[in-house]
Amino acid sequence: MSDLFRVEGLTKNFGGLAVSRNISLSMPAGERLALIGPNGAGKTTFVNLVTGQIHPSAGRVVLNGEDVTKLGAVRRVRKGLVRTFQVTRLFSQMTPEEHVTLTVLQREGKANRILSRFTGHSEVVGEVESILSTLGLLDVARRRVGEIAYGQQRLLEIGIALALRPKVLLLDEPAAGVPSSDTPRIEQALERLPPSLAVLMIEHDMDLVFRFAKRVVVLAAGEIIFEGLPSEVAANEKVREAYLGNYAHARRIA
Amino acid sequence: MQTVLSIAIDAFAYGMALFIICIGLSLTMGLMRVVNLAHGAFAMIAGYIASYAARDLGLGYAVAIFLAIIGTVIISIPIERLLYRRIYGSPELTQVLMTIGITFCVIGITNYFFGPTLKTIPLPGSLSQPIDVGFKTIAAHRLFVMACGLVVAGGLWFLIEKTDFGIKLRATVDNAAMADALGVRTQVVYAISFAIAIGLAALGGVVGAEFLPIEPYYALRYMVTFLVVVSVGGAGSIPGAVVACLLLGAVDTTGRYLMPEFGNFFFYAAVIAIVCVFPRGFFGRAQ
Amino acid sequence: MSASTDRRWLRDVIGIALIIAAGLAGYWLFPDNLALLTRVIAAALLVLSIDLITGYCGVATLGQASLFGAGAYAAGIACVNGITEPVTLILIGAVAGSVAGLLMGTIMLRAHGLAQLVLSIAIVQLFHEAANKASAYTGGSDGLAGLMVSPLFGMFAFDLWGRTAYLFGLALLVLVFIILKFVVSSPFGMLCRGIKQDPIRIRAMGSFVFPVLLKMFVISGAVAGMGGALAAISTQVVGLDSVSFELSANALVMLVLGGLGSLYGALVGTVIFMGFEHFVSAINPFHWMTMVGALLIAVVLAAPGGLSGLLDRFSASGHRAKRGKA
Amino acid sequence: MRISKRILGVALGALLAGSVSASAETIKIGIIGPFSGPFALQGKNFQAGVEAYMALNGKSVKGNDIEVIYRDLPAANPAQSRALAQELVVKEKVQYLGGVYFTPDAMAITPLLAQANTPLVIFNAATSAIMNTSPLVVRTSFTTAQTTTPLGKVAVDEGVKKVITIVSDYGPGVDAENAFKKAFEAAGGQVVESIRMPMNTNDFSPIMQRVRDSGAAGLFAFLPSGPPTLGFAKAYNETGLKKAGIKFYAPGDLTQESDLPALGDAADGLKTSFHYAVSHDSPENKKFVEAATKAIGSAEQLSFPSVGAYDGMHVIYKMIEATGGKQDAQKAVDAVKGLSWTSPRGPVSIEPATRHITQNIYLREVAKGADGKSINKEIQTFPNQKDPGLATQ
Repeated sequence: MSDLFRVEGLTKNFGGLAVSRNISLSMPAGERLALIGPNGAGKTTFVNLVTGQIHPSAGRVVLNGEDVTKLGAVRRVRKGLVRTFQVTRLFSQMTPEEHVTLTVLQREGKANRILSRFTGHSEVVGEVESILSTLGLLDVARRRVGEIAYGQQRLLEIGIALALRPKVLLLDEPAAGVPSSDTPRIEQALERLPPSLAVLMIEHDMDLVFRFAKRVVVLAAGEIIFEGLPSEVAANEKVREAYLGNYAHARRIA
Repeated sequence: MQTVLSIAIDAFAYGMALFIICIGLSLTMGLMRVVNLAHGAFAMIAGYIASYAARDLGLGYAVAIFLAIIGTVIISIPIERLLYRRIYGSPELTQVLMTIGITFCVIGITNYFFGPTLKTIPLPGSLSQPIDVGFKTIAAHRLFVMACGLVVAGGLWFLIEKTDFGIKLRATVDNAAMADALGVRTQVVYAISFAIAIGLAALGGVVGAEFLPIEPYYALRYMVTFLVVVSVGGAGSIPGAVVACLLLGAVDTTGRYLMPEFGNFFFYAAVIAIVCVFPRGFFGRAQ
Repeated sequence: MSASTDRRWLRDVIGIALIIAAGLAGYWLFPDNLALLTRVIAAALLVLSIDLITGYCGVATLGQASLFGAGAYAAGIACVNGITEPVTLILIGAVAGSVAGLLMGTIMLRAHGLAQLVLSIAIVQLFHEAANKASAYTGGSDGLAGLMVSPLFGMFAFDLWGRTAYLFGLALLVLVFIILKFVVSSPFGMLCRGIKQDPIRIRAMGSFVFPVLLKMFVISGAVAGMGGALAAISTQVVGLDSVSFELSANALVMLVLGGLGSLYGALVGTVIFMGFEHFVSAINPFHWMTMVGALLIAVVLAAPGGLSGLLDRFSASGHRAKRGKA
Repeated sequence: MRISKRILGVALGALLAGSVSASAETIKIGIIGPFSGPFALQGKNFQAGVEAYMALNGKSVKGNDIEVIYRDLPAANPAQSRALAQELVVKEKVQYLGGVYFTPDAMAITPLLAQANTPLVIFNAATSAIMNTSPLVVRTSFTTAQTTTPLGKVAVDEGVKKVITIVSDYGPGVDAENAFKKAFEAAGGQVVESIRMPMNTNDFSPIMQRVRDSGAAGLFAFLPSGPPTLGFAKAYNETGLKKAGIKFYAPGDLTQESDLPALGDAADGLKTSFHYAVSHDSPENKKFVEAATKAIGSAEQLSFPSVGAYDGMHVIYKMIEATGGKQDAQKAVDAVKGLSWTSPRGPVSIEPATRHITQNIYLREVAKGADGKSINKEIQTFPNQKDPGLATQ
């Protein structure tokens, strides 16, 4: 019960098709876990199940000892289960500063205020600036998001998540679509994540996975087929099969 | 029983008249993603052409229908080229602004040339007689409308499900870029669909004129009805439009029979209930 | 942070000063058209209220006259029953509008897109029908007549020349506009803008969407209701036209014409549309419809973002990236 | 905005210049009516009536030139109505207001009259209660109760004892229902059922089914003139009610002359009661129809609002005569109380107490005229009818 976050037997059927099958895993505080798998393995479905965008056919999601399976996405966020998106979902007309400020105000329960100016909340300025500076976004803080580089947008996704002070953070392919010249900045940001935070990262970029994760879970066809240290992944026969299936098969025949 | 039957047949006739006019709008909104509030304006133009052909030139009803469809499609071509092309893919509200503008212009121009009075389309003797169908007397014209509705529904179903053009159309609707890449000339598909939609509006305007009389404000007067029917059915869906027209026709007709003083309450309460239960319409496509 | 904030402050102060100046200029330039100008102000409140939910929240509506009419009838019925103090009547209108807004929002927010638009139409039709049916209270299609409004502050009577009504309306408009400027630049306003663009993102930020939008519906209802009450006070009659689909559609057209999501667009659109309609119909009552139609088409072709967008394009250096989601 | 201001500037300039050159002798009359929109034809009839009167009676009264200013009010909209009236009074300095098609629009104007010192002569708006809202209102049209009431006796005289009433669900419809019911029951008939149908009813066959099921021997209907009347008349024929011998009674709104060409054979034999038929046989009417046809452009478009306007102008001319061109609303109205004259519709007078017109109501039947076109043929006259709606109050 000491686990900060746990999923038990998570299963989702779409019609007759099982896209998640009996997935169980648990994470203590401070965990750095990577979830990998070939295309169509059900990674994004898993994230959606965990964060409450969709509801499971069976299984439980437990956060801090509390069953949150029945809760909607918003309540889970408020309890500290926060995600980023694989494709950035940002407001093109707003600045990074506004994104983070809005998020902090929301967390503080002040986002619903009608008669105070959005820019008038000096109490959050310090926190916003520190988040933006940690991510190296201060110099674009007042540019419209539509005008800044994609790598910076990805960083802002992480910044928004951090502004929610999460306990568990799900990073859905944080480096997807980022030119390789910018990946070091993402990596740097990931390294600076609060140590007590439990982070589940979904990623394709194996270099990033190996450098970041202490533990790796491999998902294929909606099932967990491997769980262990990054160094063991490559050698695992099932993983090779899942990733290289046809190719390896072809070689064997040849 | 007799009453139920006769209400049912009235509802069916009214529903079919609505269907013929609305199905074209359903196609434009579902397939081409254009909120074409000027749809009724085209039905009205057809009504005027038919009225002119049949009443002033003394041509036959069938000829008048034919001329009305051809004429309306021809009139619509420059409008499509010059105006509608500009709003494909625009935000819905921009489309609303443009098509309301077109409607206003059509109304103003019609009013100028044809005057504000009602225009009738004289029916041939065979259609204007009341016919005794056993349990009630019904206008032959209503039977004709029902037949037209069934033919249109069947014809469209065949066109979309069974023909080469239908395959291209469905492909274009599902994914225009992909269809383009596969060699479907999507511009042509759009142009033909628009023409079909306008042609159907024209047919509906003429054969439905006994229910919705032709006058300059036709386009505005029935705009809401058309829009409601299409969204209840689910834009772009033929079975959806059939079900919506028949159901709303039934609610309307029955409501007006049972409690006429609350006729509108029935109709719009039904609309609210349906939309709340089926937010995309009966057979609406996920967007 | 302070530099851009100051600039925005300054822009709003100038904007509001311009509105006041334009309003007073109207008073001096068209002293004989004050009833028309008062009508424009009432309509402007209605259009502003649509901008709140359409421009800022992305909820398109063709039924906003339900809220306007709720305000107009509430004020009218109160007035006939002896509450004749104008400011009180405006407040009554605001309350009635908010209640109607709450109701309308609760229903409309169940759906999205086209279905939502159709719900709004159905609601305004039901309101219209209800007002027609309740003729004992509303006067039905004959209109609710005989509103005897007391002089404003006991001193300024609502007279033939309409000076009191106009200045009262102008003051109300400016006040509402300032409050709305606060509302849209509050955290809540920012949240609404976020919801307009991407409700899923907003949920992932830990905020519910429905209550936020509903709140905006209530605010919008209050604004529309005040517009209705102003119309009732200045006209002394409330007609069924104040809860009609036609009024709703006209108001939406005015908003789109002026441009969404800036509040200024709502005012520009209302003034241009009603001004154009008035002058064209005075010059040629028989063909104004064609000309108004041509105006709308021309605006779509020349300025798809609305007239205020056109102004922006000329004045602002940076081109606004257009990613409107209606 | 700048453009419109410039237009206004020019307009103001022109106005100023105009008022200087024409001096105080020009008397202005402001006419508000639906000159565009779905009711534009009724507005055109207003204009035709006004122009016909001025063509026949000259454009000046006692040396004062008369100028008519038209303002367009396309649909019932009290706020706009008030704004137009205010503009006419304050800016255009009209001494007389006329026109007004819809009741709420009239209701919005009447509170202004005393302060404006301007009489309002209503050419159409037909709800009784308007007259009570200001002593400065005179009406030369009709009220729904006035045109409907004689039908009650007609029905009973034709042996119809049971009637179902069908009216559009709005003010005038309800007025018509009440007036008919009262008159019919007073004459010994029985209204078996009263149906109020929504204004936007397109398909009338379910209503006709109700008529059939009710077992009534006749139906009384009221619909506002315009497109739905066609569907209604057709449904009456097509559902076999006509063949079944169920009699049809309605006030003349249903068969106004401008709708008759569209109604065609469907209207044949319909009996309606009204204050005016274009086919009315009198020398006054002949002159009027000739002049009004010239004004409106086509004989087919002429219908009842034109005669309301024509007589309205007569009243205004008499007011001007009485006041000698001076603006004195009360004196003007007092001068026409009890005024009687021969209108194109027949002998009429202004009842002093109510300021509403007293006139003949005619029972008419739609029939083919000499030229083969449908007309409302007068078959019975009910002389000197007052407005029962006002009389009872």
